[in-house]
Amino acid sequence: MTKGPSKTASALKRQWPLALLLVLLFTALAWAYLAPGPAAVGLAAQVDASLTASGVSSRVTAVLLNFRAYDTLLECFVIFLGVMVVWSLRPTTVTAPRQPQAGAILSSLERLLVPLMVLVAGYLLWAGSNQAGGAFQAGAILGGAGVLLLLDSSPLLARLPKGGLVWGICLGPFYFLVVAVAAMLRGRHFLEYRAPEATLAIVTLEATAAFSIGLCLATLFAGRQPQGKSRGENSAHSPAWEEDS
Amino acid sequence: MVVNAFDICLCLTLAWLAWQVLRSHDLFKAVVLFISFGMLMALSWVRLQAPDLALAEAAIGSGLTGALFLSALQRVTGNKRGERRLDRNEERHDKRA
Amino acid sequence: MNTFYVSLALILLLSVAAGLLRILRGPTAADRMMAAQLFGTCGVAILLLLARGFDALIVEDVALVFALLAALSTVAFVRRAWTGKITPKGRRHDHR
Amino acid sequence: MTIVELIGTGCVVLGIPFFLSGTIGLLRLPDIYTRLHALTKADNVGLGFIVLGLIIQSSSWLEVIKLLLIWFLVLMASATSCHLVADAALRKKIKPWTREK
Repeated sequence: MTKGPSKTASALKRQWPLALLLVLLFTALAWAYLAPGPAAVGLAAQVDASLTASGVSSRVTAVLLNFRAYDTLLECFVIFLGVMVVWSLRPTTVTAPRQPQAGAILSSLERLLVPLMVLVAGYLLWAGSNQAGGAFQAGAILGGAGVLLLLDSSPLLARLPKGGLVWGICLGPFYFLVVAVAAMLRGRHFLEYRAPEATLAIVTLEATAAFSIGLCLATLFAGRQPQGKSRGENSAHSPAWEEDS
Repeated sequence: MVVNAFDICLCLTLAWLAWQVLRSHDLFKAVVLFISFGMLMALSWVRLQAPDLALAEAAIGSGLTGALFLSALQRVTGNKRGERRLDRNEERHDKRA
Repeated sequence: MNTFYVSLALILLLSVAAGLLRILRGPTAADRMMAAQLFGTCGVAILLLLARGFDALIVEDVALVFALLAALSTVAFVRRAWTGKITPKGRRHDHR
Repeated sequence: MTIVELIGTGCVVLGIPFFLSGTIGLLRLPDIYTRLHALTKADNVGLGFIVLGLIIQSSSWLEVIKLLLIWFLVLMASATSCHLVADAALRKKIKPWTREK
């Protein structure tokens, strides 16, 4: 290391509280793992017993989107709130340096990967009802596709209207609410749906949630409110993300 | 036996990586270490037989956090200081060469 | 379960752990980033070997996602973090 | 062990040294350009052998397609990132290493 020995020593001195905390945490974890306790009772049996009523054959999806759909609803809103927080920040005065030309290699990678990403996201969404996969995974991959498009400053995103962006971000969380309230209108509890119509509800919920999560992640990466025109004008046709300059 | 060795190796590398992320003063280094941490985390979820989480971690940890953190680093440190931070190491390297 | 494939995966994991030293050592930012890229390729290989070793086909999906997003952080690095200029003397020039 | 399994396992084993040499190259080679070369070539060949070995032993078409797709994607990712990093390094005027006379 190029640092002097005295600097390293002072760095070590500064780090000892952290080291102590880590050692304590580790000891606690080891104790919790090794200590004899009551035998853990899993919920696997209960989940299996009511799996047929859930509308899907994957246990994880059944738990996430039916038995404990409340959690997933809140998670959708957490990501939504994240976007709201980022948009409410004052734009940075620092502008990105004018980037070198993206180059043919990057754009051809983008043309190759983005369709494949959408395809794989669709596959994960579809596979989610009977094996691993689902809305969040598919959404993350869609977000990756969005990030790739943004990095290449692709004209595809520059043409995306701001209004469309806002609607797309809202779609997932609010569709979730609509489904939840629709269950109440039919005389059930909030978010309660059962086998015959549950499959449809879960599949549509997952698709909209994945779409919105992907859009939210890409928006988080863009990192600022879209530069739309002022409210009075027709903001639906202004580009959401202009190129960094 | 081999499986145990694999798990132990995974655990040790994860713990060591976490420690390095925390103690690194160079933010860029911490970001790269964190990306590696995410990838190892995906392997751990596979070993813990949670393929759902492994999928999510593979997508988020290996691709998105890297891009998000690097973009955030550029904004947080401000363009000039951030670059100087990155370039400092290279200058040092140049001098030595 | 196929122990042989798991032991091959163990060898690759050790090789990845050795590659970590490059992240710590640098010296340029690109060196660190490329060491993370090594994780991408090696990680895919480890996942494929684990999928065969434990007969879990779903793990191949994880490898697919890994491979799909492997380039993302490197592209972000080149486009966002590593765009300045240094001259051979090491003095920094503004680009405008 | 059938002959097919034997050949498949042989291919997989053949891939491992390439990964090891890639890592050794990453640690030992003198500058970023040479390290890029070690990383993005050796590892891809290694992964190719592993994929080939797994394909030989595979019984389902879906799996074969998935494996080929994985290898293809990794090839694309490595090639692109190698090009981008080397390009950026040249732009930054990092001098390629030469043997001292």
